[in-house]
Amino acid sequence: MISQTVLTAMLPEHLLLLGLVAVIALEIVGRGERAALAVAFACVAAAAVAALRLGLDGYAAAPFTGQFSVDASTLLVKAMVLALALPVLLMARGELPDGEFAALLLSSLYGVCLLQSADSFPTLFLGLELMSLPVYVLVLLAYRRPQSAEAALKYLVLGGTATATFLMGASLLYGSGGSLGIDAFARALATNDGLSRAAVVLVVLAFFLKGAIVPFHAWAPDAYEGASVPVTAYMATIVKAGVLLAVVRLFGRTQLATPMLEIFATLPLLSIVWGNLAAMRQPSLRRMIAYSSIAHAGYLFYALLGDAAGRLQAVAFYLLAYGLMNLLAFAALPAAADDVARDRLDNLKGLFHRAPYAALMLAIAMLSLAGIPPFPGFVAKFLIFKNVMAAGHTTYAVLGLVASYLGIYFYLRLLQFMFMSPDAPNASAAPRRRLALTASVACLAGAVLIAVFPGWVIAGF
Amino acid sequence: MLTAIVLLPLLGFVLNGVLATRLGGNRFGPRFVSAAGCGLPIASFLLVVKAVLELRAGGWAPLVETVYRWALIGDNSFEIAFYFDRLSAVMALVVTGVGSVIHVYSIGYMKDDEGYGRFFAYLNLFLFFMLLLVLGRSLLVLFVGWEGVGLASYLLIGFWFHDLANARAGKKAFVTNRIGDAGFLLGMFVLFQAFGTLDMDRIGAAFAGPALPAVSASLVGVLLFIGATGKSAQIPLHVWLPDAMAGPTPVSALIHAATMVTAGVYLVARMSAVYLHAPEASALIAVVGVATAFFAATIAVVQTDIKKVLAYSTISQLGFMFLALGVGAYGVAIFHLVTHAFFKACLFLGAGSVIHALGGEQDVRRMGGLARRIPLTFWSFAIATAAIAGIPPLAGFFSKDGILWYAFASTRGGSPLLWLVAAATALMTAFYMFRLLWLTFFGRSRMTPEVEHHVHESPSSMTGVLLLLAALSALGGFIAVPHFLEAQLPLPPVDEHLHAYETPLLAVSVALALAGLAAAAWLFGGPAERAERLRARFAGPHRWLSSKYFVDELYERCLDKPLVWISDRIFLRFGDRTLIDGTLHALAAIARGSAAVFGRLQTGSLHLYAWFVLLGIVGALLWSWRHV
Amino acid sequence: MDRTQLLIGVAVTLFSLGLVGVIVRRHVLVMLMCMELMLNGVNLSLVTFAQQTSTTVGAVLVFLIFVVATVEIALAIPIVLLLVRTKRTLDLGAYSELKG
Amino acid sequence: MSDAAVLNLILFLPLLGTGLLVAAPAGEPGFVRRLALVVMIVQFVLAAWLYARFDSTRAGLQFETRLPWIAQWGVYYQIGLDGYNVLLVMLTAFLGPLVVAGAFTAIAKDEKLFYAMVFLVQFAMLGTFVAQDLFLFYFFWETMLIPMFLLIGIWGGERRIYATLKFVLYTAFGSILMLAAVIYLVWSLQNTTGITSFAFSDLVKSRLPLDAQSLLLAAFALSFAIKVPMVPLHTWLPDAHVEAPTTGSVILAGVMLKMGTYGFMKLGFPLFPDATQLYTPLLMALAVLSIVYGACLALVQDDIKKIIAYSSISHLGYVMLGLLSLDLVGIQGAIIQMVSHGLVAGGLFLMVGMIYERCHTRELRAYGGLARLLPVYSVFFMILTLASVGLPTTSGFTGEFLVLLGAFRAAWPLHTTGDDLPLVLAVVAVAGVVLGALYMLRFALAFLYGAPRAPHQPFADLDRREKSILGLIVAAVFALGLFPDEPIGKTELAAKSYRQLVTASRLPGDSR
Repeated sequence: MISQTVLTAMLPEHLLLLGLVAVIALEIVGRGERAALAVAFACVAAAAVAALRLGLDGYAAAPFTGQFSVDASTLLVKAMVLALALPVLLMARGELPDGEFAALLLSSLYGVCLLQSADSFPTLFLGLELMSLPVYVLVLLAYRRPQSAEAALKYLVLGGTATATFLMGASLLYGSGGSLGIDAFARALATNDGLSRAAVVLVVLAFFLKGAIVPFHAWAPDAYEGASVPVTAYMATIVKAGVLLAVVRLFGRTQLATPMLEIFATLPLLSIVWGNLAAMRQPSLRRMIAYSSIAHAGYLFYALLGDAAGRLQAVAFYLLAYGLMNLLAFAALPAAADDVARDRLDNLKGLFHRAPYAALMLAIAMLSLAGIPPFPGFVAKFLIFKNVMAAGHTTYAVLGLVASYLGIYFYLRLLQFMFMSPDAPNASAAPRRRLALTASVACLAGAVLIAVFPGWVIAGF
Repeated sequence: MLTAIVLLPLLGFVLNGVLATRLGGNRFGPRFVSAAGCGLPIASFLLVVKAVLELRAGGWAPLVETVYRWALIGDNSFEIAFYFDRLSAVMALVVTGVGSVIHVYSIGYMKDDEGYGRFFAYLNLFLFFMLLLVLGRSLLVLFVGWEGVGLASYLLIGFWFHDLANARAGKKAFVTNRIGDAGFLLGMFVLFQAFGTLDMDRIGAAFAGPALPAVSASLVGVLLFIGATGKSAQIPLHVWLPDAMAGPTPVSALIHAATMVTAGVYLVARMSAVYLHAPEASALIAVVGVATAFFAATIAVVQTDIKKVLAYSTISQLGFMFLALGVGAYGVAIFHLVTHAFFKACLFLGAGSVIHALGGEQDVRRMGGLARRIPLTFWSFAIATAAIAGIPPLAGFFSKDGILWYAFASTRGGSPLLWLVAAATALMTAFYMFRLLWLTFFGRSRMTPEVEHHVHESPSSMTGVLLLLAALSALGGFIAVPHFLEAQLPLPPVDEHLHAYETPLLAVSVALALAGLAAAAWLFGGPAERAERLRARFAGPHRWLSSKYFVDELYERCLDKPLVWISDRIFLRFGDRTLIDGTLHALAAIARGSAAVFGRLQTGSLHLYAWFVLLGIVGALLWSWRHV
Repeated sequence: MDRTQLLIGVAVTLFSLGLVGVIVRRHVLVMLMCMELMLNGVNLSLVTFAQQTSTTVGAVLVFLIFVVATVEIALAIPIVLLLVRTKRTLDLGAYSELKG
Repeated sequence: MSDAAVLNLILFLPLLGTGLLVAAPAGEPGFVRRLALVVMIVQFVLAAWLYARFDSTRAGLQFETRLPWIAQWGVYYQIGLDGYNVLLVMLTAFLGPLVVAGAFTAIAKDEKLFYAMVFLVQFAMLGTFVAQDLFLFYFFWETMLIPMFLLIGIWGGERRIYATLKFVLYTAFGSILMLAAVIYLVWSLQNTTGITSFAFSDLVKSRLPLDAQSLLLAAFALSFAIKVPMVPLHTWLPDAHVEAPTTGSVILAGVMLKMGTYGFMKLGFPLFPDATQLYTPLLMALAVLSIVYGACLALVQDDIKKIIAYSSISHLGYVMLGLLSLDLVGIQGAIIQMVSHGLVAGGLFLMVGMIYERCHTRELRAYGGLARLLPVYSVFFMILTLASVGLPTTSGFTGEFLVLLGAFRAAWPLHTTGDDLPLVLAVVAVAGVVLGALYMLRFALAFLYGAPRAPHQPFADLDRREKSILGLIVAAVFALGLFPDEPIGKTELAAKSYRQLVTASRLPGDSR
C-alpha cells in the first residue's frame, strides 16, 4: 500500500504539482493571462485545506523512509505556510497576472513544503533550492526597472553562496558521520571535534544567510526593494518561514550549548539591533520592511535558544503573526503612479485622509510588527522571550527585549506620516483594488483570530 | 444648636453668594443682601446667647455636639464635633456680637459698591469659619476654621482685585499664614501620634492627668505657637497684617483686628494644658509677644496712614496678649482680647467713617480739624483711643494693667524686664494713638478743598455702631472675664513678696498713659514745626521706623528671590532641560547616528556584501573551534 | 587515509578559492564561475567521503548538485545579459544602484 | 443580569461604542458627539450602580469574572472590583462623560477617529484597573499607549509630534523592562511553587531572594514611576500636557497618571515586599523630591498648562509618600489623593481648555482680571485652585492631610529609634504645602486679578454645557472633602491587605 501512503502523505505537494502542470498547460494554450492565478489560487487553497485536514486528523506517515515524512505538526505548518501564500496570489492580480508568476510561486511553494518534511540533507537541499531558485526569477519578473536585475543578481549570487556553504557543511557532516540523514546534524552538535564543529557551523550559517541575519543580511534590503510588491511580500513571509521552520526541524530536540549558544545569541541579537536602527531612516516602505524583516529574523532565531519542546510552537506562531501582518501591510498599500512611487514613505503622508481604511490597516500592521498589544505581534514576541527565559537565558532575553524596544520608533514614524502629517504634494486617491482588499481583510480576520484566541492557535502546533 | 450657630452664617454665604452675585445673575438686590447678610449673623448671635444661658443652667458643664463622622480609619475616628465651654462662649460672643455689628456697619459703608452681595457673602463665610474655629472640639475642626478664615481674609483683602496690589496683599497674607499652618500641622501630628485623637478636651485631660504623656509638651507648644504667629501676626510672620489693610475697612475691623487675628491667642489659651507643662515654650511666647508689641509700637509711632497706624497697634496689642499667655495669665489674655475687640473695632470703624467722610483719603497728613465736622465719629474714636491707651476706667486700662502686672509678678516666667519693655510699649501706645487722634481731628484742616467741602457725617447705621462700640470700650473693662474664666483657665500664682508692688505699678501704668497723652498733645497740639524738628533730629531712626525695619525687603531678598532663582536656574534650566532631556536627546542622537552608519555600510556593492559573509563565516568557525 | 585528507584539503581549498573569488573578482562572469568552483569543491569532498565511507548517498547528492548548478547558471546568464544591456559593462562595481 | 456581567459590560462598552462610531454615518459630527456622550453616560451609570452594590465589608474580589484565555500559560481573563480599584474605576467612569462633553466644541477634525480613540483609551484604562491577571494587566497597560499617541499626535499643538513620541518612547521603555520582569516573575513562580499562573492572587505567594526581588522591583518601579511620574523621570509630562488637546490632558492627569501609583499599590510593592522595605528610604526621598521639585517648577512656568502639569508631579508625590508610609491613615490618604487629584487636575485642565477655546493662547502673561471678564468661570477656577492648594472642605485637603498625618505617624517611632530620615522627609513634605499655596496663588493672582486683559475679546462666559461639567466636578470635590468617610470605608480592607502584604517578608527561607 506504499502508493496509497505516498498519495495521502504528499497530498499537498501533489496538489501544488497539479496546479503547476495546469498553469503551464494554460500558458501553452495562451490562457495564462486569464486563468493562471485562479487555478494557482484554487490549488494552493486545496493544498492548504488538505494539509490542515490531515494535520487535524493527526495523520503521520513516512512514504520515503529516511527522506520524507509527515506528522501532524509538519502538516499544520504546511497548511499555515500555504494559507499565507493565498493573499500573495490575490495581491498579484493587479501586477503580475501572467502565468509565469503563478508557476514560479507554485514550484517555490513546493520547495517550502518539501523542506518541512525533509528527513535527509539531499531532500533538504532539494527543498531549499526548489524554494529559492524560482524566487531569483520572481525578483526579476516584474522587470519594471533595471534595479530589479541588480537585485536578482545580488540575491542569486549570495543565495548561491549560501547553497554552497550549506552543501559544504553537509558534506563535512557526511564525512564525519557517514550518513546524510537529518539526525546526523543533531549528533554532530553533540560531538565536538573540529570537523563536525565546522560542519555544523557551515550549515547554520547557510541558513543565517538565507534568513538574512547580520552580517549575512546585506542582500535583503536590495533584493526586497528591487522586487515588486507581491514578490517582496512573498520573500518576507513565506521564504523566511520556510527557512526558519527548516532550521527548527534541523535542530529537532537538541538543546543549544557553547559554542553554538553564543552564535545563536549574539548574531540574532546583533541583527535585531541593526535592523531596528537601520530601518529608522529608510525612505521606501519595502526597504524598511526589509530591515524590519532582518530584525524579525533575529527574534525568530532567538527562539532556538528556548527549550526544544516549545520551539516549533514559538516559531510557528511568530511566523503566523508576522506573516499575516506583513501581508496585511503590503495588501493594504495603496497603488500609485509607478512601482517606485508606490512605496515612497513620503507618498504615504496624510494617507488617513485619502484612504482611511488603508491607513488603519497599515497602522495595525505596523503596531503589530512593533509588538505592541493588543495586536498578535505582542503575544508572539512574548512567547519567544518567555521560552528563552524559561530556558534560563535571562540576560539574553532581557537584551533581546531591550533591543526590540529600538524598533518601536520607526513603526510609529509610519503612523506619524499617515495620520499626523499634511497630505503629500502629489498624492491622489488610489483606485480600489478589490482582490488586494479581500486579501487585507482576510489577513485582518486572521490577525483578529490569533489575537483573541492565541491559546487555541498555539495549541495547534 | 451649636450646629445651627455655625451654619446660619454659611446659609447667608450661600444665599448671597449664589443669588446676589453674577454667579446667579444678581437675582436679588441690596435689600435682600443686607437682610440675609446681617440677619443671619445676628440670629446666630442670639443663639450663642441662648447657648450661654444653657451653659449656665447646666452649671457650666461643657456642651458637646457631634455632627457627623468625617472619617474612620482603622481605629482612629475623625469626628466633626462642637464643644462649648466658658472659653468658647466668650469667643463666640465676641465673634458673633462684634461680627454682627460690623455687618450692620458695612451696610452703610459698602452701600454703593458694585460687589455688595459678594462682600456680604464673604463676610458671612468668614463668620462661618470663625465660629467653626472657636466651637470646634477637635484640632481638625479648629484647623478647618483656621484655614477657612484665612481664605475669607484672602478673598476680602483682595476684594477690590482690579488693583493688583490688593490681590497681591491677599496672596501675601495667605502664604504667610500657610507657613504658620505648616507648624500647626506638625503640632497636630505630634499630638495625634501621641494620643491617637485630635479632640482638644481629651488632649487637655491627658495632660492634666497624673501621668504625663510621652510627648514633649514644649515641642507641641512651639509648633502650635508657630501656627499662632502666622495667624496672629507675631514676629517673624507679622509682615502680612499691615498690607492686609488693603481690604475694605470693615474687614480690617472684623478680621484683622477684632476676631481672626486673635485666633492664635485662642489656640494657645485653648491648649493651655499643654503650655502649663511647657515652660520653655511659654517663655518663648512671652519673649516673642513682648518683642512684637515693642517693635510694632515703635513702627506705629511714625506711620502716616491712619489704617497702618491701627494695623501696627493691632500687632502690638496682640503682642501684649501673647505676653500674657507666655506668663500663664490666659484669662487675662482673653480679657484683653475681648476689650481689644471692642476698642480696636471701634477705632477701625471710626477710621472707616473718617475715610468715608473724606472720600477715600487715608493719609493723616491731609486731615485735621475733623472733630467739629464729624462729631459722632470723633467722640467714639476719642473714647476708643483713651481705652487703648489705658486711661482708667476704660476697658483697655483693666486688661492691659492685668497683663503688665502678671508680666511682672507671675511665677510662670514673669520678670521685671518683661514688665519694663511692656510698660515702655504702653507708653508708646498712648503716644501714637493720641498722635493719631490729634492729627486727625484737631489742629487746622490740611485737606484739599474739594475733599474739604464734601466732608459729611456717616449714616446712622454706621455711627450707631460706632457709639455702641464706644460704649463697650468704655465699660467693657467691668466685665470680669478673667474671673469668669478662672474656673477653666486659672490665673498664675504670684509670689508673695511682690504683692506690695501691685498698687505702685498700677499708678505707674496710669502715669505712662497720661504721659503719652501729654507728649502727643504737646508735640502735635502745638505748631507743626515741633514735630518737624524732632523728625529732622532723628532722621536715621525715623527712616528705619517708617520703613518698618526693612523686614519686607529682607524677606524679599533672602526668601523669594533665591527660591525663584533656584527653581528657574537649577531645577528648570539645568535639571530638566540640560540634565534629563539633554541625556535623552543625546541617546536619540546616538541611535540616529548609528542608523546612518549602518546605512552607509549598505553601499550596494556585492563585493562588500560578500566580504561580510566571509567575515561571518571565518569568525563563527574560529569561535566554534576555540572550544574544541 | 592521507589520500582522503589530501583530497578533502583540495576540496576545501577549491571552496575557499571560490568564495574569495566571489569577493575579489570584479568581472561578473568570472564571479559566477567562482560560484561553480565552490560547488565543485563540495562535489569533490562528497565523492571522497562517499568513497571513504563506501556509501552511495553522497554520490547521489553530487548529481543533484550538478543539476542545481546548471540551473543557477541558466538563471544567472539572462540576468547578466539584462544588466549588460542597461549598464553596457560587465564590471560588478557598476551594479550598485540599490543601497542605503 | 449578574453584577459580574455588568462589570464586563462596563469594560467593553467603550469598544462597543467604537464599533458604533465606525458604523455611524460620515459627516454628522453632531450625531457622533451625542453617541459618544450617551455611551459614556451609560457606562457611568452602570459603574455607579456597581459602586453602590460594592460590599465594603468583604475582602478580596467582587463581581469577579474568570475565564481561561491562554490556558497553556495559565493566562486567564480575570477581572473584578476590590478596594484597590473601586474608587479609581469610579473616577474613570465619572470623568468619561465629562471628557467627551468637554471636547464638543474643541475638536473640529476627524471627530469619528477622535471619539474612537477616546473610547479606546477609556477601555484600556478601565481594563488596567479591573484586570486581576498580570498578563491581562500588561496587555491593557500597553494598549493604552496607542490611542494616546494618536490623541496627542493628531489633535495636539504645534510641537505635538515631539511630545507624543517622547511620551510613547518614555513609557514604552519602562514597559519593556516590566515585560521582562513579568516573564521572569511568572517563570520563577513556576519553578519554585510549580504553579503556572499570572493571577495576582498567586503571584503574591511567590518567594524570591532579595536580589531578585530588588531587580524585579526596579523593573516594575521604572515603568510605574515613569507613569506617575516621579522625578527624575517626569520630563515627558509637561511636554505631553502642553501639546495634548484638552481631552488628552484631562485623560492623562485625570486617570492615566494614577496608573503608576495604582501599579505600585497593587503590584510593585506587594509583589516584592522585602525589596520594598529595603528601598523605601530611597523611594520616599524621591517622592518628597517630586513634591518639592514639582512645586518649585510650577512656580516659574509661564504656560498655564505647564503650571498644572508640574503641580500634578507634586501632588502625586504625596500619593507615593502615603503609600510608602505603610501607615493605614497614609495609605487611605494616598487613595483619596489619587481620586482628588484626578478630579482637581482634570477640572483645571478642562478650564484651561475652555479659556483656550476663547483666547487661543496659554501664555499666563496674556491674561489678567478674568474675575471681571468671566465671573462664573473665575468662581469655578478659584474653587479648583483652592482644592489643589489643599484647603479644608475640599478633596485636596482630605488627601494631603491624611497622607501627611500618616507619613508623620509612621516616621515618628523610627525617629525615636534613631532613624531620622523619614521624619525629615515628612517635615519637608509638610513644608511643601506652603509651596503649593505659593505657585497656585501666583497663578490665580496673575490669571484672575488685576486689570482685565485677554486676547480675542469679547467672549461669553461659560455656557450651560461647561457650567454643568464643572459643576459636577466641583460637587465631587466638595463631597470628597466633606464626607470622605464612605469612600474611605470602601477601601479600608484593601488598605489593610496592602499594608499586610508589604510588611510581611517573603524571602525563600523564612516561614509563613
